[in-house]
Amino acid sequence: MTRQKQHEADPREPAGGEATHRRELLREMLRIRRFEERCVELYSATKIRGFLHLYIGEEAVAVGVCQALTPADPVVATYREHGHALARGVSMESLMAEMFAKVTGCSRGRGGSMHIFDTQRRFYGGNAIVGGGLPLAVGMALADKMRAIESVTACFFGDGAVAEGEFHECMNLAALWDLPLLFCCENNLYAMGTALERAQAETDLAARAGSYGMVSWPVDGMDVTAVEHAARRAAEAVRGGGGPHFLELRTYRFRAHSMYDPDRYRDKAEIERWRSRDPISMLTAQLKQDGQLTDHDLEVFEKEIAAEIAQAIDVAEAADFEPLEDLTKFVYSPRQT
Amino acid sequence: MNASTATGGTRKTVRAHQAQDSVDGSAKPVSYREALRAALREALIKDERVFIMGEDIGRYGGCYAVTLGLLEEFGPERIRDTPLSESAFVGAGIGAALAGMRPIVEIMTVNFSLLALDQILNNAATLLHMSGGQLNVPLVIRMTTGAGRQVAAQHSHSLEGWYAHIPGLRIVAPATLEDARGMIWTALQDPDPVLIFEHGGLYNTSGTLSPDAGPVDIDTAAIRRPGNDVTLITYGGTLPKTLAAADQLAADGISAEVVDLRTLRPLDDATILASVRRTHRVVIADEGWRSGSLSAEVSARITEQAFYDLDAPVERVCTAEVPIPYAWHLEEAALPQPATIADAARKAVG
Amino acid sequence: MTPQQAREQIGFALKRAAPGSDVDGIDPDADLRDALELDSLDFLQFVEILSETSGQRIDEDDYPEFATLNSSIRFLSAR
Amino acid sequence: MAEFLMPSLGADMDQGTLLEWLVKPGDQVHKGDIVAVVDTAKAAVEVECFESGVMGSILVEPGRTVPVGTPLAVITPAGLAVIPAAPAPAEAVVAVVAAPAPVVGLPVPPSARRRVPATPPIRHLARQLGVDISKVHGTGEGGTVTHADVEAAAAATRRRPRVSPYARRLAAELGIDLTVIRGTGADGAIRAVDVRRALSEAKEGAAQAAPAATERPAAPQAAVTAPPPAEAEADKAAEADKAAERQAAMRRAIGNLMARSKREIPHYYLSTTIDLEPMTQWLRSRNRELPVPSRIVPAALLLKAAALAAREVPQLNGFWLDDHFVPAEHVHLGVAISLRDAGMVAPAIHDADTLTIADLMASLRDLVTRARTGRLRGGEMTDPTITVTNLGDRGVEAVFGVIYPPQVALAGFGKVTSAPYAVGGLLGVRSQVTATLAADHRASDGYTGARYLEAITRLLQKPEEL
Repeated sequence: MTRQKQHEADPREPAGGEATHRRELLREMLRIRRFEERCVELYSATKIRGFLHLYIGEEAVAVGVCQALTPADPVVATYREHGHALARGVSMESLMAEMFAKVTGCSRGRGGSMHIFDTQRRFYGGNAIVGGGLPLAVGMALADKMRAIESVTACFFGDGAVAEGEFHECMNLAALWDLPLLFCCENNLYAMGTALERAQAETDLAARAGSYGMVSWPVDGMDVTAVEHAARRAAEAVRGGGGPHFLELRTYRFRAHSMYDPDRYRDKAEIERWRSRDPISMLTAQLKQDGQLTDHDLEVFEKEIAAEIAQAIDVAEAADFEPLEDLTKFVYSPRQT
Repeated sequence: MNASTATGGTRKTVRAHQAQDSVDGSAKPVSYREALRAALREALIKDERVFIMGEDIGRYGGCYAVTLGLLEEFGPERIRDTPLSESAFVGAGIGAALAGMRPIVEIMTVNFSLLALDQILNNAATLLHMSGGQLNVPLVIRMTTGAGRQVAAQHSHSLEGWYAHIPGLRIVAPATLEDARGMIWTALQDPDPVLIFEHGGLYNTSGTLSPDAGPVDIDTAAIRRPGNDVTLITYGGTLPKTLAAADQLAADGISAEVVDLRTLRPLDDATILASVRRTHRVVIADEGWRSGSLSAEVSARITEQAFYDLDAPVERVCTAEVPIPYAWHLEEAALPQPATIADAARKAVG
Repeated sequence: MTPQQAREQIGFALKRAAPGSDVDGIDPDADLRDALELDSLDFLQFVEILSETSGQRIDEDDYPEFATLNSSIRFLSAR
Repeated sequence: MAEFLMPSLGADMDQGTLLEWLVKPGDQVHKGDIVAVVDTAKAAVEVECFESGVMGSILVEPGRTVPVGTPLAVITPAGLAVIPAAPAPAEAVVAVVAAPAPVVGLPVPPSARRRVPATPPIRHLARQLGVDISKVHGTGEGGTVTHADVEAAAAATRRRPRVSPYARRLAAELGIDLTVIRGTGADGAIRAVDVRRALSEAKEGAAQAAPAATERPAAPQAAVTAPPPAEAEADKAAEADKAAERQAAMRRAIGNLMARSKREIPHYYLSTTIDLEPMTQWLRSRNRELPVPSRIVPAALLLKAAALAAREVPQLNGFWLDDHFVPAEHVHLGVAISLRDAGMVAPAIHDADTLTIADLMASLRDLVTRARTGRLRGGEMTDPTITVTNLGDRGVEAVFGVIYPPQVALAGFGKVTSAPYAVGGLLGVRSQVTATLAADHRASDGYTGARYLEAITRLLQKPEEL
């Protein structure tokens, strides 16, 4: 049972006019897409090591939700976090350097792709334990509420996390304590190799969220405008003290779970069906149809993005590794003498 | 004197106030539990970022009555009863600390902390290092530990040795009234997570505590009883038993020195080794199971750094490697006791 | 720092700098170096441990303040 | 008389061919010794005897095949009176069959004894040294076991004395021979109390010896008897008594050395007063920026100057051996360290002239700590080439030391004091120290000694270059 809310005029429509804003959404999604595609090459060239989980196909979710957040709103994501990091303004250079394990990386080369952190942008990034970030988000929302700070803590997690006990504990705690928390469940239908219906008795996640007495909506995660719209309404309610909200963002990843995954558990037809609703191509088509985008615009975007990526790689290549003597630094804080 | 802001507190809690006030008055007898409560009150009063979360700490007054009366005095915003969701509320404590608060999370017993081990290890202990120094976690977690009250295997674990294995955490074990009164404030000033293990058997111990007792250091071990024939190393709930053992040994003319570790991570090697270098014989009493226990680590450090001072092998008295039984006579046999500690000392002195 | 804590830390540092010597028994106004037979190396170690435990900087110019136990306690607790 | 019978070496064996005797009449044999090689249907097997005693006459010559149980030779069991000369006739032997007939059917493991290529004398040696030759790895050509192999195996098996690390250190400190001590610990382990008892018993032994102190080195040689059970209840006084004994032993060891030095070495003494103002100022400013652990004490600079000067004046850096001076290539600076209640030692800082001040300071601190906790290494005790005593800390202004034989010089530094001083016609208060030299007139004369003190004075004017 999903409670549909009528669409009221949203007082805080994005400034700068409709067209410019929609082009900006497209550019942001394209920027994430090209960054991830370049990561695939870098990984096969062994420049990027370890685990790498790509966001290709789900760009609309990160870009759409982040439109509703202020720079001061804390964001907690998961190991599939490049899209969220870029959408929240973490510099491409520090992201690339981190995956090159360089000391100029946002986590000094210690976290890698799965552990991106940037306190300047209140991006409490990556957590490689499924559902591990949810309690942190609860705590941050609690802290802001206790200090009467009007913020929204956005917590991104996948459908896999819904199976973790921690998820249920956090949903209940957030609802019980009426915390300013926006749960963003990126339901891409697969927890690594396990399809949702093979993991959950009830697959309507938005309905399940309602059972905690929490406002929850399903959202088409492939339509960036729909995502933005839902995120803005939810964030506004949360910021206004309306308690936690839950968005079930129905989306799909076009590539395997990670670089190691032969992706045998999904049939090609399903992947094609979802590819036909690629958030970038859909928005491009609409913009062209509405005469708000020219091929030239696209060329400019592609050139700028390619240059930004190339620059990020050069900087990462040239950067230094963290000196060995720092190995034990930051295990504990320096003693205040 | 605190203006009691009891809001609908029952008579029981009001009376509890009087008892606890003695801590601020003259040096009347005080219990370990009351010393802890005084420390919590002091922290809540002196730093508004401090708040306490845990199961039944508010209205119920705490499973071991440590937080009795705090809800009435500080209100539900800062004394927060939580649902039985250890992973969530411990993780929430970490999140709130990341956001600048100074939470004190009470996990009812170490036995239930296993449900929050992932948050404690993969988040609390790791975030500062993994984030390249960006994310400090100034969190204090208190939990009751240890056996000896016939609550059987699932409620009688002593796992502080596990936690002392984890870099990024500081682990302390207050065994005396001064430490119960003084460690919490020092722990709260630490920018890194501090876990405080309170042995269940200590809550009812009492004695005099000087009125101006305040914060104590959490970096060094302490010599509770000087001696020169054998060094008895222990911590937490086993300290009273070890002191009793030292009395028995004194009757046999063996002068035993009792070292209270106080901090289990980092270990205060200097104090331990200085004592061993004086007595040349060591017994370590540890309520953990022998294999891979904290006593194994202490023993390894002694043989590594004071080998040429050892006149006998290091003796260890640990809990029998069995799930703690309910029957009193079995539980007593399983746990380290003054007699077994004294025997080990006699064996070392030879 | 309270005098009590100062006394505790100074006693601890003295015991570690001069193991085996009777630290508790010395006259608090006697010259520490003579009473405990501390040579310059022992005294340096005493200062080293004390500055570590007390977290306070102790310069060479402060050394005269540590002539006796009482003067040391006065100096440490005054800071 | 006992007979050595053809053994059953397998359930399916009823006879065996004697290939080789490994022993001859008159040889000592022990239970479990390999005495012969027998060929069964399957393999050549070394056969052990089950009796200890002396080999009697051989009854079956190599090459003969005899049924299981046939007497092969006669053994005179140990302990029985051996009838001299005439070997007992075979018949008389039959009556006394000591060796139990092997129980047929009891399987003797076929590979009971690996056939080890070794000549009989080597096997015999192995037996004498209690070495199980089958377990010895032969290093000879073709894997044969050599004499050396057996010797090595014997040495390895000699039970390593069980001594606690503290007892082993104490014995080394007090110069007590561990092999003469009987341990009272678990399984006879030697512990500190045993070493101390050996010391006190040796002291009593020394007291009864002739009053004239002989040249015998301090280490007592007297064997130690087992402690009477009453000893176990030694009270607190015994503990204090032990400490006194240790001091007495140390005192005596130092005393002997000093007496010998004064007796043999014609000492001459020189002294000079050195202006330390430059050094003091440099040190104060340097220490102000350093954290406490890396601060430098004045002694470190004095030691470095003494070491560099020793390199400049090699005649004082070496040993007087068999009536001539042997110069040392290195400058291993002996540093006199007082062990509080237990006398003093003068271990060496190796190559002190090459160390930076910081390194010298670090090794000085390490040396003092280890000296006081008794963990000095052998080399540090034996090879100082020149020694410095620095009684400055004790408030003595000048010290004229006694040379540690076989060295030929000892430098001394007194207390660093501030005194009125005239430099370039100006009167001021400056810090200064009295440096002294005691030197062996056989190896050098006053002129050389003076050059040494002059070198130290000059070096200390430029502390930053030390």
